[in-house]
This record gives sequence, C-alpha cells and structure tokens, in this order.
Amino acid sequence: MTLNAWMPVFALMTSLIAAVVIFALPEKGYRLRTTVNLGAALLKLGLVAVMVWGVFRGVDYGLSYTMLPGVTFMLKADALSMMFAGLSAVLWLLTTIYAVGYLENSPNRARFFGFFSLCVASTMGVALAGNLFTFFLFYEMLTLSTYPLVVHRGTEKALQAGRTYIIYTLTGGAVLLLGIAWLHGVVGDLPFRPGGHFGDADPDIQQSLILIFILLVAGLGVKAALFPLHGWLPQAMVAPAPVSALLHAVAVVKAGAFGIVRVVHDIYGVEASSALGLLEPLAWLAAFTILYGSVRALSQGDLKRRLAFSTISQVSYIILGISLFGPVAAAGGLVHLLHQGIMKITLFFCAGNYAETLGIHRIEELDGAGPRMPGTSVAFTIGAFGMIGVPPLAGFITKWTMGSGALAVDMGWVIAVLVASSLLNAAYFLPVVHRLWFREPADRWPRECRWGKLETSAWLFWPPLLTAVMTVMVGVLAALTFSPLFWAELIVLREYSP
Amino acid sequence: MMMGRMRTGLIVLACLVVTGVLASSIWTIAGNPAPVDLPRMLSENLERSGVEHPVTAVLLNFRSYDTLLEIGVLVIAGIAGISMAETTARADPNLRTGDTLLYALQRWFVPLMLVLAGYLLWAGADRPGGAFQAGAVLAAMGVLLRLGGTPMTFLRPGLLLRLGLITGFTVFLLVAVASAIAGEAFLAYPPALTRPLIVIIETTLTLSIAMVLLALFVSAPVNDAEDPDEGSPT
Amino acid sequence: MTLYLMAGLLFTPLAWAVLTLLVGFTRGRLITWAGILVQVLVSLTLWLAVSRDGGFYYGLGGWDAPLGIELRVDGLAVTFVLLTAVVASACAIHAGVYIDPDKPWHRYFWPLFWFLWSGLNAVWLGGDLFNLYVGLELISLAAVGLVALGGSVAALRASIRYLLAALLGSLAYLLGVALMYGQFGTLSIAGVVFWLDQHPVPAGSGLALALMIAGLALKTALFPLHRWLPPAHGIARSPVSALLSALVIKASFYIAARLWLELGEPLGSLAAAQLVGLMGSAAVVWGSWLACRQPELKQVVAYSSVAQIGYLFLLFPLTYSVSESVALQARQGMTLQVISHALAKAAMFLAAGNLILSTGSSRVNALTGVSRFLPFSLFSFGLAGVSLMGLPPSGGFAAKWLLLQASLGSAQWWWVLVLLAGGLLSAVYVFRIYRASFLDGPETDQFYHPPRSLELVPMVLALMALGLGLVADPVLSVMALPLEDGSR
Amino acid sequence: MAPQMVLVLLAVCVPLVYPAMALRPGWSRAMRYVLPVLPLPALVLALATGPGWQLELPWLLNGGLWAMDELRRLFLLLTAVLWMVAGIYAVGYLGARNLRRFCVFWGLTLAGNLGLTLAVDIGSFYSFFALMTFAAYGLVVHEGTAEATFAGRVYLVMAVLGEMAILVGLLLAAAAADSQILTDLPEAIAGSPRQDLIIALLLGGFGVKAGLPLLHFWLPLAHPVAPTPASAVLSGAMIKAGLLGWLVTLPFAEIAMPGWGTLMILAGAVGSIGAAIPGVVQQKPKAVLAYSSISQMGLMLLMVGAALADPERAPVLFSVIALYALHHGLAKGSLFLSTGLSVPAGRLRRAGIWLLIALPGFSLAGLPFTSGALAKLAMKDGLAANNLDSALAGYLAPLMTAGAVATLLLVLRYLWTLRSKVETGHNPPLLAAGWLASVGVSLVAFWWLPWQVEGLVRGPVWLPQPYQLWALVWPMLIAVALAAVTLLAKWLVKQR
Amino acid sequence: MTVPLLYALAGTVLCGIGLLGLLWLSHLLRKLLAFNILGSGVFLVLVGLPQHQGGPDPVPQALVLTGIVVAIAATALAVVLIRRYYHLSGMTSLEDEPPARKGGRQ
Repeated sequence: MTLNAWMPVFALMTSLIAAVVIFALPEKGYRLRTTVNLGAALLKLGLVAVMVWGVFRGVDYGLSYTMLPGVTFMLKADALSMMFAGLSAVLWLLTTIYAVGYLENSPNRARFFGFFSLCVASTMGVALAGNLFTFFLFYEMLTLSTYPLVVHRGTEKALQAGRTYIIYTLTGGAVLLLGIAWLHGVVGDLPFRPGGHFGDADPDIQQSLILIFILLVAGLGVKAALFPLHGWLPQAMVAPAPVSALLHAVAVVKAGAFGIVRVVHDIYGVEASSALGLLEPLAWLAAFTILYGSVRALSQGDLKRRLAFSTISQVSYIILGISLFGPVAAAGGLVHLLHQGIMKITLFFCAGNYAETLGIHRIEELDGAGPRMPGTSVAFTIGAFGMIGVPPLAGFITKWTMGSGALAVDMGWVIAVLVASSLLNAAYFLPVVHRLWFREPADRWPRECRWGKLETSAWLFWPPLLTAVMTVMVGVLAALTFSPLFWAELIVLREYSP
Repeated sequence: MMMGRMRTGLIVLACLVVTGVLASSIWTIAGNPAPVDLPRMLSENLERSGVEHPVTAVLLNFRSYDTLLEIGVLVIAGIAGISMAETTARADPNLRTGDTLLYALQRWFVPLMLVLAGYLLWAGADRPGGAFQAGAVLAAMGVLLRLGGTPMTFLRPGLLLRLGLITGFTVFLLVAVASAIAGEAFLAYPPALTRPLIVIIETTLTLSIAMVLLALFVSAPVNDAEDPDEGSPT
Repeated sequence: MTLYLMAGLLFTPLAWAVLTLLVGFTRGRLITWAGILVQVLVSLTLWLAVSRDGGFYYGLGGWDAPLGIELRVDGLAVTFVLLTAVVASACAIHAGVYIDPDKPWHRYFWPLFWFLWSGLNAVWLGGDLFNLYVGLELISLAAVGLVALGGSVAALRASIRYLLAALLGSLAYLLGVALMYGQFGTLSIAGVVFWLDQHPVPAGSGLALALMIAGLALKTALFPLHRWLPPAHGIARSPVSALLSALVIKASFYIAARLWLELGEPLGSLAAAQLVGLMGSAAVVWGSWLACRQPELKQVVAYSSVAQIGYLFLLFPLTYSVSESVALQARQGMTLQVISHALAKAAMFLAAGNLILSTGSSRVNALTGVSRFLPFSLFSFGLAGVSLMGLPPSGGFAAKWLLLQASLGSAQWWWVLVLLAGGLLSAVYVFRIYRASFLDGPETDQFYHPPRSLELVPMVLALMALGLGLVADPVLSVMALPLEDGSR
Repeated sequence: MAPQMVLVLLAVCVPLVYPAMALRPGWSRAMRYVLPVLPLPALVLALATGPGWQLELPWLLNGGLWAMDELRRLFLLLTAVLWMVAGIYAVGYLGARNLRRFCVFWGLTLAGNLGLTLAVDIGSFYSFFALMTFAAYGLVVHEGTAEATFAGRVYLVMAVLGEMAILVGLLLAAAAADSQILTDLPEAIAGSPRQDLIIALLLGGFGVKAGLPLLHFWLPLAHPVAPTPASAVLSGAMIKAGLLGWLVTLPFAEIAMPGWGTLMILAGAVGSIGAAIPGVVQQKPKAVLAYSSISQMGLMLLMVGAALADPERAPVLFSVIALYALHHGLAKGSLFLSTGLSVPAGRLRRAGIWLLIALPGFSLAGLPFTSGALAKLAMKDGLAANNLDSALAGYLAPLMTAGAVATLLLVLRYLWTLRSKVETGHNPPLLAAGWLASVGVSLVAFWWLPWQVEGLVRGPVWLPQPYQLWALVWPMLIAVALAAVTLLAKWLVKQR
Repeated sequence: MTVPLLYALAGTVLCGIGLLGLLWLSHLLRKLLAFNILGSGVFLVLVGLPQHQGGPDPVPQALVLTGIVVAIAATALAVVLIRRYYHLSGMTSLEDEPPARKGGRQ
C-alpha cells in the first residue's frame, strides 16, 4: 500500500473527521468550529489539487478490499472523478465560508455543519468510488446526510419537504440497488473503466442489460431530477440557502448526473450503450427535461423556486451531452457538470444574500436591489447571463461545445433545443436582472438588516463574487490547460480511445 | 355471537385435524424401526455411571447438563415468584385454623412424610425415585404445615430463602466446574467419586426443590408495584 | 485450553446468577461488571480459537452423543456467543445505570439476567434436541420473569401472554422432539443428519420438523403468531426490551434455522419453504405498517422487530433446493441480518429508553425539539435506524444485498420485491421518528439529560451495527468455517 | 510583446475595466470626466497602426485572434471617433442621477463595440457583440420612463432573438469550416450544404442590429428614448456593427448569390424609401433621425446586395460601404448630438449654430464638397450598372436618387421639428465642445481620415467634377421643392 | 399395536384436548390447566412412542422427568403471575382491557 493508494481515503477522511469533530464540539464553540471547517476544506482542496496533477500525469490512485463475498469496496481517482471531486472541494470551501456567515447566531449550528461535512464526505465518496457498489454506498450516505440539512429549519414546511425528498430519493435508491444487484448477479463485480465493459456483450444477456440500464438510470434520475422524477427539487427549496446551493450546484443533483455518466461511460461504454439503442431515448428524455424545467421556471414567483426549476433544466444538459454519442458533445456535457455548478451556486448565494440582508424572497420584491447591493447583484447578473449562455461566460462554452458536437454527429434537433432553452432562460432571467438594476426600489425592504460597511456580511459578500469571477474565467480562459473544458476533453479522450 | 360460534368451530376443527395428523404420523413412525438402539448402549455404560438405576444415571450422569439447566429453570421460577412476593412479614390469621382434624393430620403425617422423602431419595439409586420426588413430598409437607398455620419465617423473601433456593443448584454447579478444573469436560465426575458426588447433589437438590415449590406456594401477591410503565400493552 | 474456555463459558453465567441472587442490586451491579469482563474475554478467546483452528464437538460429562449431550462449537455458534456477550454486556452496563436500585424487586434483575445469558449460550452451542428444549425454557422463563419484574398490571398482562405463547411454542417443539426420537432413536441433530445421509427418508418424519419449526416460529413471533411480542417488548424496561428483541427471539429462530439447514433438504418440502417465506414477507410488510401507526416510541421499535424477523425467515425458501452458492449467500445474509439486527435493535431500544427518560413521556410526539437539545441520544437512535433501513454501509445493508443476490440467483424475484419494499417501509417509520424530533420545539431546554454512560452504550452498539457492513467479509469467513468431524 | 499589441489590449481593456471604478462610490465624479478618454487608445491604434498586424491570444475562449485590415480599420476609426465626441458631449450632458450606472454601461458598450471590430476569432467576436448588445440595453432604458422601459423590452427581445440567430449561424458555419476563425467562414459557407440556412440566419441576426427592414421596428423606439449621446453612438456606431457582421461573415467574394442579392437590394429599396414615409410624419427630432438612419442603412443594403450578387465587385463595394458607413456614422452622430443643444439668443450666432446643425444633414443628402458628396459619388460608381452583374442593376441608379430625395426630406423634417423643440439658452461648455467636435469631424477632419477606395478615390483631397455637381444637386432641389410645397399647403390650410 | 403405542395415541388425544382448551378457553387458570393437559399428552407420546419397539427405554423416562419439572416450574410461575394479575386488576382473562383500579379485593 503506497501513499498514492491512500490518497483518496485521505480526501474522504478530511471531511469525515471534520464532521465527527464538529459533532463533538459544543454548540457554542463557534470559533473553533469555523476553524475546523475551513481547515478541513482547505486541506481537502490541497489533496484534490495534488491528485488532479497526479491524474493528469497518469498516476493511478486506487485502493480496494473485499467487503462482502464477491463484492469489493473500491476507491480510485480518474479524470472524471477528479472533475467532480475538484468541483465539490472548491465549492465546499466557498459554501462553508458562506454558511458560517449565513447561520450566524442561529440554533443547531453544530448539527448543521456536522451533517454538512458528512454530505461533502459522501460527495467525495461518490466522486472517488471505483465501482457501482461503492458508488451506491456513498450515494445513499449522501441521501441520509442531506436530510437533516433539508429539514434544518424544523418548520412544518421544511419537514414536509424533507418527507418528499426522502420518499423520492430512497425509492430511487431502492431501484438503483435492484439494478446494481442484478447487474452484479449477471456479470459480477465491475470496476469503472473508460470504454466500459460491454463492448462485446454476448447477445443472450443483452435483454437483461437493457432492463438493468433502465433501472439504473431511473434510480439515478431521481437525484438528477430527470423529468418525471424531479418533484422533490423545488420543494427542497425551504432549506437554508447554503444547503440549496450545495444540493443544487454540487452534491445531490450532480451525484445523480455523475452516476449516469459513470454508467454510460464506464460501465456500459458509449459504443455498447448506443449499440443497445439506449442513448437515443436518454437524449430525448434529457432534451424534454431541459425544456420542461425552463417552461416551469417561467411561472415561478419565488426566486429560489425559479432557480430550482432552472436547475432541473440545466442538469439535463450533462445527460444530453453524454448521450449524444460523440466526443465533442460529451465534452460539452461534462464541462457543464462544472459550469452549471459554479453558475448555479453563484445564483443561490445571491438569492441567499437578498433573503438575509433585505428579506427578499419573491422576485417582485427585487426592484432596485441592484444599487443597494451592487456586489451581489453583479454576481447575480453574471450568473444569470452565464445560464442564458451569453458569451464569453461559462454557459456559452457549454452550449458552443455541445452544439458543435451535436452538429459533428449531425443531430440538428439538439441545436433547436439549445436555442429554445437559451431563449427560455433569457425569458426568466432577464426580467429579474432588469428589476435589479432599472426599477425604482420600494420605499422600504421587507426586512433589512445592516452589516457594517459592506453591503452585507463579509462572509456572505465574497463567495458569490468569487464564483462569479470563476464563471467569467472558466469561460474566458477555456482554452487554457486545466480549464474545465480542457479537463472534459481529457476525460472524453480517455473514454473514446481507452 | 355468530362470529364466536364460527371461531369455536374453526378451533375445534383445527384441533381435530392436528390430532388426526399427529396420530397418523405416529402410526407410520411406529411402523418403521428406530435406527439407533440407545437402551443397549446405555446398559453397556451403566456401571461406569456410578448408579444402578438407569433413569437416575441418565438424569444425573449422562444427561446431567439437562438436569442442571432444569434446576436452573426451577430456580428462575422461584426467583420470579418471590420477586412478586410481599416484603413485610405477615402472620396471616385467616390461614390459621382451629380444625382438629387438620391438626391431627399434621401430627401424624409430617414425620411420615419426612421418612418417605428420605426413602425416596435413598431409593433413587437403584429403584424409581430420586431428588425430585423427595423434594415434592417435602414441599407437600411444608404446605401442610403452612395450612396448619406454622409461620415458617424462613420462607419470607430474605437471604435465608434465597440461600435455600440456590443451595442445590450451587452444589451441582460447583461439582460441575470442579470436574472441569480437574481437566475433565464440564460435569464429568471423576470415576472414583461419582457415587458420593451424586448422593450429595441429590440431597441438596431435594432441599432446594422443596424450597422452591414452597416459596412459589407462599409468594402471595400483596405489594403494589409502582413502577412507571414504558409503554402501554396493546 | 478450549476445555477450560468451554467450562468458563458455561459456568460463569450460572455462577454469577447464584452470586447476584445472594446480594442486593447495587452490589450485584459490581459483581455483574466483573462477570461481564470474564464472559467477554472467554467468548472472545473462544472465538479467536475457533477462527484459528476450526470448530469442534464438546461432549458434556465426558459422554458423547448419542448417549450424552454434545455441544457443537462451530464458527456460527461462537460468533453468536460473542454477539451475545457484546449485546448482553451493553445491556447490563446500561441497566446498571438505568434501573432504579431502590425498588426492592430490582435486586432480582441480575440473577434473571445471568440465567438468560446462560440459556442463550446453551442454545447457541446446543447440539441435542432435548437440551435445546431445556435451554429454550430457561430463556423463556427468565425473559418472562424480567418482563414481569415489578409486576404492574400492564406488565403482568404482557408477561402472562408472553408466557403462554412461549409454553405453547416449546410444547409444540417438544412434541416434534418426541416424534424425532421415536423415529431415529437419538436426540443429537448430528446423529440424525448422519443417519439421513446414509438411508432413504422414512415416511411420516416430516411432521416432526413441521411441529418443531411451528413452535419455534411462535416463540420467534413470526407473523401471524406475533401478537404477544409488541406488548411484552414494549412494556419491559428498556434494557430488558433490548435483550428480548436482540437475543431472545433470535435464540428460537437460530434453532429453527439450524434444523432447517440440516434437515430441511430431506424432511422439508417446497410448499412449506415458500409458505414460511410468505409468512416472513407478510411479517415484513404488516409489521412495518403497524410500526408506522404506533403512537408510542417503544411500540414502534417493537413492531419493527416483528418486521425485521420477517427477513430472517426468507432463509427457508432461499435455501430449499437451490444451487450451493445461492444457499451460501442466503445463509450468510441471514447471519448478517441476525447480527446487525441484534446490535441495531439493542441500540435502538436503549436509545429509546434514554429518550423516554429525558422527555419523561413514551409518546412519539413528545420528541419535539429533541434533536436540538439531545442530539446524542437521537443520533444513536438514528444510526441504528440506518441499519434497520438496510442502507449502506450498515450490516443490514450487507444482509439485504446478500439476500437480494440469493433471490436473483435462484430466480425468486418476488422476494426481491419484499426486500426492497421492506426497506422503504422501515424508512417510513424510522423517518417518522426523525421527523418528530426535528420539529422545531420550545426555545429553552427543559429535558432531563441522562448521564453520558447511558448515552454512550447505544451509540457504541449503533456504530458496530453500522460498521458491520464494512467488515462483513472477515466475519462471514469465520462463520463459514467447516466443522471438523466430531464423533457420531 | 510589441508596443502596438499593448495598445491593442489597452484599446479594449481600458473601457472594459473602466466600470470597476463604480465600486468606489466616491469616484463617480471622476468617472464622468474619464468618459471622453476611454476610446483614446483605440483612436490612436486606428490612426497610428496600419492594417495587417494580428494578435494571437491562444488562452482566450477557443483560441483568440485579433487583427486589423482596411475594413476593420475604418470601422474602428468610426467607432473610436464617434464615441469620443459623444463622450465629450456626455460629460456636459449628463445629470447626476444614476450617473454611475450610465457610465458603467457606457464603458461596457464601448468595449464591446471596439472589441468586435478587432476580433477575428468567432468566440471573441461574438462575445464582444453580445457584450455590446446587452450593455446597450442599459443605455436605452437609462431614463427609466415608461416608454424607455417599453422600448427597452422590445429592444431586448429583438436583441436576444438576433443573438440566437447569430449563434446558430456561427455554429453551423464553424462546424462547416471546422475552424474558429471568422476569415475561414465565407468559403466554408459557400461550400456548405446548409448554405442558405446559414446565410439567412446571419443576415437576420445581424440585420436586427443593422435595422434591416421588418427587423427594424425596435430602432425608432430605442434610439430616441436613450440619452442623446447614447442615441448618437447607437445609430452612429452600433448600427454599423451589424453591417460589419455581414461583411466579415457572409461569403461575398466566394460565389454569386443572385437570389440573396436581389432580396437585399429589394430590402434596401424598401428601407431607403419606405423609411422616409413614416419618418416625415414624426414629431420628435430623434425619431426622425432614427428613420433616416434606417433609410441610410437601406442605401448601404443596396451595396451589400450588389456585393452578394456579384463576387467580382465585392472588394470594391466593400471599401465603398466602409466609406459610406464612416461618413454616415459621423454625420448622423453630430445630428443626434445637436438635438440636445439650446441655441443662444444673438441673431448672428443663432444663424451660425443653425447652419452648423444643418450642414451635416445636407452632407448626408450629398451636398457637394461634403463627405456625403464623396460617399454618394463613390457609391454611384460602385453600383454603376454597366459593370455590375445583377438582375436589378438597372434600377439601382434611380433608387439611389430616390434615396437621396428621401434623405433630404428627412433632414428638412428634422430641422423643422427641431426648430419647434429647441429652446434658447446657454449650453454646458463641454456639451457644446462635444457637438462642435462632432460637426468638425464630420465636415472637416473627415478628409484627413485614412479611408481610401480603390479605383475611384485616391487620397483624401477629392472634389466632385463639375459634371457630377448636377447629378448631386437635382435630387436635393426636388426635395426642397417638395418640402416647400408641403409648407405652403400647410400655410394655406392654416389660412382657412 | 402395543401398550406403549396405545399410550402414545392417547397422548395425541390429550394433545388435541389441551390445544383446544388453550385456544378456546379464556379464563387464565383454565388455559393453564389446558396447557398441563397438553403437556401430559406430549409426555405420553414422548415416553410411549420409543418404547413401542425395543422395550423399556430409560432415556425418554428421564426426559419426561425433566420435562415435568420444567412444566411444574412454568405452571407455578404462571399461577403466581395470574394470581397477582387477578389481585391487582380483578380480572381472570386477557381478552378485555383491565379497569384502572389497583389492588382488587382486599
């Protein structure tokens, strides 16, 4: 066992141990808790950075042992997992900072940050899992550790949302488990492998392979909020802003999407999946979800709900991208894994800021908030434009790459979907931006509280700005090495020519 | 009412079915011979067991572990019984009777019973009989005395009673573990000492069994439990 | 070496029963803790010994079967012995703090507890049909005594019902034994199996097995014979409930499983197997459903026991006339389920006891605000719940996984549905508790805070249940150890 | 890195980072005075560096490439100059209300506008284009009045649609070319099976900006409501961005596309003449000017169409178009700026002011010895029927004449409406300075600007030959006559 | 058809009766008696069936002795419980909920 083998474990442990320590700390240990949080986050960031560099150089970080007869617990870091891990590491740091400010002097903070760290640990696990079984382990762990965050407020509404969330995700988990167990029964324990395993699946198991694929995607689709399974997401909006940010940008929905990517790329393999005729329907489903989410978002008066529906639509970009059976399109989808995360978390941070500083929750209350909170509003504007896909922001890179990918495999209809979704995005984001900047503010805000010289608490002020800057940078510097786009192309390269 | 009758009918039917099936399968089993001939093996090993009477041998030697646990069961019953018993001493006047006949009976029977018990204990070695029967007789004697109004203070749940309950069991246990420490298996008596050990065990057991039965007889429920329930029965 | 270990194993609990009977509660507690130390050490060393150089037969009184009583010391048995040691010790430690020493009748807790423990060991190791009967009776009476301890009306109702059910069950079992003996002339299971391997199955010997299993099912509270369990487990003091749910019902199931695994193939029938499996699934569904509708915390937990027992009985259809690998998976799944449920359920009952202690009420609604002021107790409850829901990485999940594999492998997909549905249903009642405790309660903390030792015990158990899944393979490898050929 | 490259980066980045000043509330007054300076690097770049350099920015988007050629140079020049004079004007014009916001959007729009003229790779070109589009919204709705908001909404909807059309067009083109560089697109489009779709999308997309008839209707709404300096750059410079978009993407020099050519020429005809009809009935001077912009763009459309139809002539026409764009931008800019003027009381000075206001207008109409005359003549030659191959070649000359008439009519109408609106008083010095500068540029400095048109025009100093004078003048006379008739009729009606 | 077998068959009958009583009767003491009958039935089978062939067999006799002791212990315990239950609630069966009154008839 070399050090390399243990790297993934360390990456996991940082937040796991942090969680335990935080649970142990007394409710009042505010300073210490914050230190632990940020320290762990930074440490994890460092570890992930090292591993990214290593993976780029072709080091393989891996560790596995037999957990059950015939089942191995396997952690390993490949390009794809590093993409997800990197995302969660970076955004965890920011979200932690944000959450510290957001929950200032509110009850149950020890509980919150404990489960928060657990949640990130599970996300790490999902990212670093080396086979479906391990993936499932952390996937369910994620479900559990997010529940307390969703119901954190403890109100009747929050608990209702938590109920919905749990019903959806656990059912999905059960379906997923069935799929995994069945697959295990048919072909045994399969590690994730670029190019997949069923390049030459013998015809007599094809029938069950198709069924299994449907089960797996259905199970994962719940978290990824694919069309008929998306119902929990908007309700989960009652959670505190950092949680919604994490849920929607990083942890939960991404875990689902990431899982689907894993299944399509590293278990079935793109060729096999398309040979089994599985990708086409998936693409259509994703496309429909994209449009559906956007349309629903139009009619939402509550800012966070609008963002939630936009998430539903945006996450399906990833799935659409990988189900187009073309390297470029796949890169487009994968890069959106990161881009959507950054942009969406920006928007949620801003939404949280408005709620915390001015008590604004509904869109019509936003009139003239721009001059009052310029930093936040600039961030929000950038995020919104990014979502619309305005160049040179992150969203544009996604759309452009995916579009050219679709043309490369000449699926013209995808372009239509992209355009339609962009128009819808514009339709539900631009009015908000307009209200922010060009409306006269109402005489008084719903519930204003002042935070010293900045427009809001410094903890709340900087994270959205940072993510906004990232949104610009990942777009403008897309051609750079180690840019998300570059990394996505690296993954696709390894996938399509294993 | 209708339901009640139907239920009854069902129960009766079920019992009949059970009986029938049982009988038939017993019949068939009786048909085919038992593969293992235990009695023969037993008679072969009888002299090594230290007692002449096979039943006693089985009870106290071959299957002594059963007996040990059985006594344990008895003790448990006793404990559970006295755990319900009153804690304050009580000479119950309504039990003391002036009936001369009972009085006479006591006069005559108590010594007789003692003798009988002793005999049964002694006979257990080579004829039907043994610790349990003896204990039962003793207990009966105790009941008689109790009815006669003898207070028998040692039956009050105190250390004395508990000692009485446990003595036989303890001796049995000590023998067992002693043999184990001697390097034999648990409960394996050293051949030389087999007989005396069994006798000792039987005697003490007789006393304890009698105690247990008596204790259970007298443990009348009086104290009111004021322990908060942790749930309501459904 | 092993001889001394065995002696210690059988002797200690009985001896400690005697000792604790002679002293009062408080002193009994000290003695008990010493005894726990001995017992745990003995069990652990025995477990290590067996896992090093295989299992063996142990003839009591120097007499081998069929004449004497033979103990069968194999990997499975010692694992359960160890499990018993762990859970029982935990319960004892908890009880030592939890139970009020001033009540005069509580002094009898310790002896009963120790007798119970000895009975359990006797059952895990027992290889002789009649000896198993005695062991069962020992357990039943001790358990009844513990439930009735203190003897309030409710407790009496519960314990009488329990006692009658238990007696009926053991008589059914005994009847089966009688038939067995009449048929084969021996009482040692090994002997029967040995004979059946050589000869054709004699007519009419199926009923014996049926009777035994029926009786044991009644003692294990398999649906629809489960009515006696919830009151008994619900009314008893929490440590007692923990013991009952975690170990006592497992004892009777263990015997049933052993009988089925060894005699099922020759004496059983497909219909019977499927029937038992069906009852098991019914138990899973019905038990969970009732658990969701209980107003009282401990009733919820008790009914969840009814549901969880259902999983165990899936062993019967999954091992009857299936491939060797599938049977193995089913066996391993069953074992894991027993262990994880024992740990988790014990943890849950103890945690529930703590919660009741601190809220001062046994209702679920009383938990409002607990998560804010008593996160620790709730947390152990929650972790135990994870294992009950069969979510990874708990032992419950590992068990479920293996059973799933077995069902898929033997193409009995209907059990798959049961397993998944059961998981979801259990989630419903577990999350019902969470929900209640996450509700925003009063601003100020007016709960009683139990001492740390009380809170620590369930936490440890829950963590063990949770971690079991991660170390399942080594544990299972010990259980799978072949029994070196003892004498026949 | 060569100094001129630094200059290039400055030219784009200065206005781009300028909005950051807004973060310090204290700096808003300073921001106002920085406005005129913003385009300075770009101006220097346009004047100092000749065409031909190119700057590679491999890290940018999908690999950035900025460069300059004749066409771009002229557009850059126009943009820089116009924004500069407008900037000067703005300093005097702006009130304190929402000043910071205005400056921010001003800077961003300017950055976009400059950047898109320099960008050669699709990514950055489209980015700057989008930046300009969306930032301009801020300028349009700045006043915050109801009609401003409405105009803003229309503008935004049209803009987004346009952006999407461009996006798809560029996507298809890039996919066809398998390249991210604009200069590779034309022949790729020419060769692509989806040729017509692409062309339609690009024409439409940029047409929204360029006020292509039927896509134009946002223009008369948006230009008038914006603050005066903003409307000046809107219809002076930004409207040309669409034009530039066409010129750099469409396959002019590759293949003949008579169909599209004809269509464009028709559109041009409709625009140049049709726009006059609603134009002359407008009440607001700015609205009149907006319509005149449409009609002017219509005239340029004629040339675009011709270029589409006839690959050989395309290079020549390009330079003519550029020249015309330059001329129109400057003139229109100064006209717009003059709407904000207030005239002094003194008779003489008032006459002078009016003259200076009117001259750029007449230059639009092609008054001899003005840039307009030059542009018009160049256009005439460019579109001379004899050496142009197009179905409608014959009709072009009359169309241009009609266009000239329409132009002058609109200008007269503008002066008329302005006369009724304008009030007497003093102008803020910088406002006046800005306006004077614009007039000066459009009338005088124009001649020294580095434009040139192969085959027709050599060197800056070039006057119409006598024979051409008449050709220039008679349409104007017609227009004046028409105007006089209308006035007379009106007067007669009044008498009744 | 030997005598022991007759015992065994009689035992089955007793089993049937005992079972019937246990299921049907509601009075606790009666239930208990039924249980004892059932027990004796089982013991009869236990002792009778093996001795049907192979003559007298001490093992089942010993087993029955043990069984009897266990049965007695259980019965005694049950009696104690039932008496106490009756004493506290004044009820003789489990069917209906007990009234709240404590310490029944004094």
